[in-house]
Amino acid sequence: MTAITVPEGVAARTETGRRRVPVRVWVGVGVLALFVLAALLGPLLRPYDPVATHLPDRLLAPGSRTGSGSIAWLGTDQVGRDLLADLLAGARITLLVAGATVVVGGVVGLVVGLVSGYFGGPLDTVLSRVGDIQLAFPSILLAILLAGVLGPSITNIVITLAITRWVIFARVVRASAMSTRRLEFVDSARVLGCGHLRILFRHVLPSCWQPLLVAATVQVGLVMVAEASLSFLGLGVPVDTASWGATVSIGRDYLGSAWWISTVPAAALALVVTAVGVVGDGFRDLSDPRSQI
Amino acid sequence: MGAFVAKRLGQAVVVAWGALTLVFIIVRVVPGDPAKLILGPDASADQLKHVRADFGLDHPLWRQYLEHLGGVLHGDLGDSWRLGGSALGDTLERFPATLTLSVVALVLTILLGFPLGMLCARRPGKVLDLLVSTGSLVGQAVPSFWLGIVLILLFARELGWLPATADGSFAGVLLPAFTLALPFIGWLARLVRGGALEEGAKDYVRTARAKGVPEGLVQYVHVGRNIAVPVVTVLGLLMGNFIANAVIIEVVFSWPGIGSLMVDAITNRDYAVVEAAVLTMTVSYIALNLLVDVVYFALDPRLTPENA
Amino acid sequence: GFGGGGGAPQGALRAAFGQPVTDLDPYNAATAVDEASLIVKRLVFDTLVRRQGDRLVPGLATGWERTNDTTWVFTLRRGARFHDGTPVTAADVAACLKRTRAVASAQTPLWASVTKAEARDDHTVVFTTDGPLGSLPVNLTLLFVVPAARVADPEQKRRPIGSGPFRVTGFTPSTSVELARFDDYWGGRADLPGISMPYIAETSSAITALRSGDIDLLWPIPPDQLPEVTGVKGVGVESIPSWTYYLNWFNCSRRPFTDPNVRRAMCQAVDLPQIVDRLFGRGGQQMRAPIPSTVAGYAAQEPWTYDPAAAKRLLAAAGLGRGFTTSMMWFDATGPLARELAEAMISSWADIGVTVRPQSIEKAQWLERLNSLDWDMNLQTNTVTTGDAAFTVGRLYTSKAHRMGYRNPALDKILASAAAAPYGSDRDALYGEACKIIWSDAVGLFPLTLVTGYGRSRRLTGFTPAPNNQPDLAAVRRR
Amino acid sequence: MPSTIEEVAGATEATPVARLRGVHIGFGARGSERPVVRGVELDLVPGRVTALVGESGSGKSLTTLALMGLLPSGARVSAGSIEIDGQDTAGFTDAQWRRLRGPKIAMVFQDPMAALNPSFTVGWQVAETFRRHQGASHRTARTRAIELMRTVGIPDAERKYHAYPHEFSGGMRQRAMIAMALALEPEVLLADEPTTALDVTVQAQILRLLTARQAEARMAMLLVSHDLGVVARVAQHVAVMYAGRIVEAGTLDEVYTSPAHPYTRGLLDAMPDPGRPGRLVPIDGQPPAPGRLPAGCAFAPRCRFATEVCRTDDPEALPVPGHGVSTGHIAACHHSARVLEARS
Amino acid sequence: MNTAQAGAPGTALLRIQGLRAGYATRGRSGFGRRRVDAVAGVDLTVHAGQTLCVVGESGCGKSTLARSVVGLLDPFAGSISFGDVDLSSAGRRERHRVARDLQMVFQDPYTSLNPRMRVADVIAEGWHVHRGVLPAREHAAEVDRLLSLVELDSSYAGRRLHELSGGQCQRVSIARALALRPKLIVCDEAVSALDVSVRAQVLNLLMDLRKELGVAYLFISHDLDVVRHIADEVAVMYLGTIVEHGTAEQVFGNPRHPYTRALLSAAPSIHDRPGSTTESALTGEVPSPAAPPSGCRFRTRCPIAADACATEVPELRIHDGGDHAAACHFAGEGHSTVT
Ligand SMILES: Nc1ncnc2c1ncn2[C@@H]1O[C@H](COP(=O)(O)OP(=O)(O)OP(=O)(O)O)[C@@H](O)[C@H]1O
Ligand SMILES: Nc1ncnc2c1ncn2[C@@H]1O[C@H](COP(=O)(O)OP(=O)(O)OP(=O)(O)O)[C@@H](O)[C@H]1O
Ligand SMILES: [Mg+2]
Ligand SMILES: [Mg+2]
Repeated sequence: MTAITVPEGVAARTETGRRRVPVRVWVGVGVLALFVLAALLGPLLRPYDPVATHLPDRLLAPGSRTGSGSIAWLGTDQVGRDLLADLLAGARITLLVAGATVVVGGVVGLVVGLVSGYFGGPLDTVLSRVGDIQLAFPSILLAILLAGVLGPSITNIVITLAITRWVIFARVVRASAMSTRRLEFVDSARVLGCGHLRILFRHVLPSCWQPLLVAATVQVGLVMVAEASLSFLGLGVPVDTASWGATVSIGRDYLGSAWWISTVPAAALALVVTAVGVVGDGFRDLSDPRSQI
Repeated sequence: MGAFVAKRLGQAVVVAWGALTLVFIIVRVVPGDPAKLILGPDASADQLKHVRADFGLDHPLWRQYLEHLGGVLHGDLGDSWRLGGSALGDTLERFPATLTLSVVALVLTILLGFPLGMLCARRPGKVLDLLVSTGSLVGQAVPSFWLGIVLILLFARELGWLPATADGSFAGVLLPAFTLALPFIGWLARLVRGGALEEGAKDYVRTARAKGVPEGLVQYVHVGRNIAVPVVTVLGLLMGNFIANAVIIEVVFSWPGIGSLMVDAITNRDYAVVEAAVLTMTVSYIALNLLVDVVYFALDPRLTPENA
Repeated sequence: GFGGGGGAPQGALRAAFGQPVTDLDPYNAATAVDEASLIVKRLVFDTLVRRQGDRLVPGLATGWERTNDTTWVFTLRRGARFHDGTPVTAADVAACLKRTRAVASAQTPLWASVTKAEARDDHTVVFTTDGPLGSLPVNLTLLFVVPAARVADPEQKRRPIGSGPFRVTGFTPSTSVELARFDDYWGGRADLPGISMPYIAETSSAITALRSGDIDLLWPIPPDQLPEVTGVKGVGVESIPSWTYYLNWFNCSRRPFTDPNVRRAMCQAVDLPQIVDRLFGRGGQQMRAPIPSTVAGYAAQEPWTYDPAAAKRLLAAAGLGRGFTTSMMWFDATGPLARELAEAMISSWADIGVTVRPQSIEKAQWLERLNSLDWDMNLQTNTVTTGDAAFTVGRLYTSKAHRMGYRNPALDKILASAAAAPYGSDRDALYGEACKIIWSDAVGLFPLTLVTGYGRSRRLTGFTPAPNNQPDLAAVRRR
Repeated sequence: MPSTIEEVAGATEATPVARLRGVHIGFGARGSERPVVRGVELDLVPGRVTALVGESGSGKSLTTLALMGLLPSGARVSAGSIEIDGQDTAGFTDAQWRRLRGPKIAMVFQDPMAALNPSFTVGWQVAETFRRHQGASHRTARTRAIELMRTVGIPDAERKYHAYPHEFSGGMRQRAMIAMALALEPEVLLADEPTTALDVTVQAQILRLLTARQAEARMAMLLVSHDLGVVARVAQHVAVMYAGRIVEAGTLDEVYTSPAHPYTRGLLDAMPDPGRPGRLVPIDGQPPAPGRLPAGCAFAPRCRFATEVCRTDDPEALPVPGHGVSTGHIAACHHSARVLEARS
Repeated sequence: MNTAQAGAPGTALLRIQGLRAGYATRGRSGFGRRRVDAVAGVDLTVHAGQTLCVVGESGCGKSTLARSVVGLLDPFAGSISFGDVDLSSAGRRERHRVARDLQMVFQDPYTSLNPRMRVADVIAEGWHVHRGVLPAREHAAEVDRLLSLVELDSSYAGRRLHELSGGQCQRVSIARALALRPKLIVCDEAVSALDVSVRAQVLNLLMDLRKELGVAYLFISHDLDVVRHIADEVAVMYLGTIVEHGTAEQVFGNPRHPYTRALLSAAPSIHDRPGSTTESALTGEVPSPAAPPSGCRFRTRCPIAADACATEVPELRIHDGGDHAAACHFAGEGHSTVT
């Protein structure tokens, strides 16, 4: 009789059974919303040309007045571009790269993980070893090499980063597909006469979404940082695109004199990635505990 | 146990071979001709041919691959054209530096992360807990190269406490190791916290209390022993992570490890060194995993070769 | 420390150069003209001839004479010894020349016409060339002398034996070189007990190390970082126009740059004085010839005036009134502020309706494309390693070299006779003529010569900045 | 008028070693807590097995844990008193509790796999009790643990001392748990569903072991179970819990043969019984969620005897009418008389 | 063709012959594979409209038997036929068709139904898998009908499973099994996880369905009270083999096998009283099926084991006329041997 007790959720539940969303998660959501908004509207509000330079205005501290009379609230960079505009334009690329990478890596990981977790057997062994190889292979090196092979472009950065990420998604999905496959409701579906495809899509796949999404929130953050690291190694976005990672990387030589060039986008990056993490944590806590089976 | 290790070793060999093949292919697919990098833009076709022949780059790919595999079996990955010596020798010469850096980073992570996690678990949801969980996110959100430089500016330039570059002293390893460790301190703390909370809610803890075991012993003996298993696993993975992540830190801090060697070798298309570095990193990663598995096996009495 | 073995002795000079030393073998193709390794090689090895300022002075050779058009006789110094104690002989020099000719490297063109070197006796070497070669003494500043038995010894890569004032005690490629004074040096014992040359990749780290006294000497300091070292207690800054300069070639074999007027329009569209002043400040000097002013063979030309309107007219005349789209490639590490320079120029060209796609690529790929002329514009730094126009102008702009698609038989002829001419005003005039053609034909846009900033501890004396970025560290003393 | 077990039992039997008086246990912050145990009264008397039965979630385990001072975090005793050996445990320090647990009061848990630490050998865990409480050396603790393991029927105890819990079968694990509980010869033994996870044959063995040891040492024992059959086999006294309250208590015979509370009756009727073939009689509806109790009697919504008064007044536990006062059969029902009648 | 006619009451519906099934496990060294026969030679027949109960201790192979019957596990040997379809040789399509007539209810309703699905979808799933059973427009109505059949309000159709109690959930899983109008439902401990009162409801439901729809059950349980209550026939299983088989009255009234007797006496009942039970105590626990004892599998725990038991495997033989069979060398000797 005690066998059937509904597990208690981790997050605080209100009396009505709905769970409260902690304040910090709301803060995280707010920051993310701002970020998305900035990415969407920013370049309209503060036009930005990635190749235009204004040498007389270079290296102005935050709040300075530029030659054209406007105020550079966040300062200017080493060729005199307004950092605020740079930040807004960069938000777009950063969001695009992170989002696309996670989607591409996630889809690949989902397919591989599902197949290898559900069917198991030799296929799983082969896919798992491929994953092992990928994991044992230093991911930065892989990124460097791939970026080298593919050349600088946003698409290629996405491909590069996605290739270094898919295993993580595949592992998560595989684990959850494997444990779902062993559950009785899968047996029950088989007894009913369901085929593999139906079981995969109707029964196994739904229990993989949640861990996949949690992994995705973590990875969105890490991908943004990874993109910055690629820039540091000189393999980031093309020069004529603004990205936070690229600005942090280029501005690093000025940290001793014009600290704002590198620090402003680094802080923005840290803020957004942290917000993603907070939201991801909240999401994990809030998600139906029983959906974790 | 023997069978278990044998099986893992078999897998390890497959993985190492896969990584080796992968790097062989990618390195050769990447555009860029080592001969041109050696000779510069003025080289004549004749000179280029000469240099290519010197490094065996004129053979068909399959033959290069077979020779490469043969070489690996003899512990010979060819010579670096850039550094002159044997590629594997050059790489292994650098490996202790990377290992030192990683080990110090690991020690820092454990020394700071473990107690933090235990403290958080004692009062979940309280100020320290929130600080650590947010802090751990921030730690991973900051690009390490930026952090490294900021730390250099702070501790070496402004405060003058630590040297800015690797000078071989212990103080010299602190900054890079800390930069490497920082994102993971909070991460480990959260892991330990989660483990302690989860294990702490288990029935056996109640049993121990029902026996009248003092709370300290309950936490550190009964619970501690059970979180040791997942924590050890994670530390092993972390070490592998450090070795791989050291690349950027090594560049920032001029640390003479294989990470910076590898980056240098890639930009200069020094195939042999890239391959040697990847092999070293891969093998150390695999070895670490193997070690973790064995330790895991030793720590968790429930594991048998069957379910491991 | 890690790797590398022994360190430099107590009290050694700590000097950090902006590029890593990867190899010490004087005959390794990869480092034949690599500044970083040349700095060390000049300390560890001797050359027959040395450069002092813009004069050539005796090194291992006490004197030389050109006995006919194709023969040079060099007399060797007596009493010079290698680090292993063996004396330096003419046979060693002959072996070294043989070796350097055998190895395909960036130096190869220098030695292409030197057919052989013979030891007439222990202290006399005779060089034979297959044509007149006026620059042989200059070229010989790059021929490092090692014992004949060791010319091909792999040990030379890591623990080379030379006859220079310092010997190698430790070397970790790309990380650090440790040198100790060679007590039996023919020129007298150096003042410094040793020299240690760490490589510090990150600018901020390097500057921090200089400010905190971890290193005594740092060069080149990037222009934008000069303020971080000026005015710091105990640190002095010196600068000197170097032999390194930026060039932006137009691919003259590709439309629309086949038309010299289009190239001229591009040159007129860029406000170089502003770019050089604002971007590089003390770190750069606007160029007035396709080679830096300190290089032998330099002849100043009339600078292009900044005149976008005129540039537009020129384009219109060429049928490109609506502008055009082209691209510019470079690799990031080519020099300080490369990206910023590129962006500034691209920004200027945008004003006359020319859209330039920036292509910052990896060095390896850049090389591939450079040689196959697979580019529209190429921005790079170039160093006149020998400090002589022959090294750049003479080598790069011939039709045969075909480096930027420019073909001009008249220029070829001038360069051929300049190459054969002995040092002197005739030769200078010929190179001046060449400079003029290259400049007015706008084969490229030559924005600036880099001024190398040296940051040094005030405790150092006897230090002279060098235009080739290879200062003579043996002469330095510490207070 | 005697209204508590104490007054009834006190007259005839030894004084209880543990007694619960009006114990309320709630979750949540003080003042706004969600009560899950409401006014439990219970006496544990040496030599007697008292059973606590009731549906899942009725608060049996919490009551037991409160007696051990081991309530889960978030739960606390919000009213009433728990006395052990005459001492009120309210305000006990950790150290005071620790001194009680083992020598005075011990507990056997439901799931012996979960209740044993998987990372230590069974022997080590049994011996730990001796080491902690008596400062015994490793060697003496070991000898005594092995002896103890032998007495609870673990064959080959010498060797099994070094085995890990996962190498034990369910029955053996439960024996080990019992060994741990009995180590210091406690006066009170609490057993929370000790046989639920076991097979009938093994269950019979364990029950036999428990009752034998209990009788031998004249321990007071509280057996928590949802299995009325198990209870029938070992308990002298039965207390039936519903929604956090004890709704009926008395001797086994009284409760089983003449249940005075409709819930007890319902439970008995729902059991398949060879004597009553045909359809079973389930209790309608579902137990209320804790914290969302209906007004009046918590059982009223499911009760076929319920009247208006049941929906407004929560009935007190009163001696069952028609029974002599001395038997101590009590029930918390407005209509216990009707219930008794309907049965016969 | 076949299964359709196989429904007449009393005809053999499910026939299990010489079934051996189990699991392949790795050897102790971690290399190689070993077969563990959790079911080691079982013959059973379930007749249309009848309830056959299988009882036995944990680990004796009951679930393995059930899983083999519904095709979740491939038997090592023996045959299972349903109607006149031999399942062991049937093709995919044939098995798929049989699935309509042969359904299963699992022990834990929470885990055996997908917690993410709505009640209506859970019940209707079979109609999507077996196209043509019911046109889509009739789904909703049929769901309502099934819900009322299992005594649930039709408002439950839209609920998610985690909003339901254990008993309600188990009824949904019965409704799901009924959706395809099966002739046989395999119930593996279908009521063991439920509270007494809920268990009574579900048992009533199962008995009603048998009466109204003529469903046969292969009912697996370790609870003797429950089995006695609903069984027509009982098979007692021990370590992968059937040790006693007969009608409920025969087995409960006149147990022949010492194991059955031990089980019966160990089973608690509300009529027991402290000290009053004279159980013939079984010592020890069920041996591992990986290393079953020689001869009679029960002999290691048997109170009346003799030398012969270690060498001779007792056959399941009819001992007192009718069809009451027991696999014990001493089964014919009546009660007197055991006290
Ligand atoms: N840690 C906890 N947090 C919140 N509520 C709890 C906790 N433990 C128990 N409860 C609630 O307290 C009530 C009583 O729980 P308790 O464990 O005492 O029941 P029980 O009678 O032992 O049931 P079972 O037969 O299932 O063991 C239940 O409704 C349960 O939901
Ligand atoms: N997946 C599996 N792999 C290996 N062995 C198994 C597996 N499942 C069950 N077994 C073993 O097979 C034997 C029979 O198991 P089965 O589940 O059929 O028993 P059961 O009678 O249903 O027991 P219970 O009453 O506990 O459900 C047991 O010894 C068990 O340990
Ligand atoms: Mg309980
Ligand atoms: Mg089972």
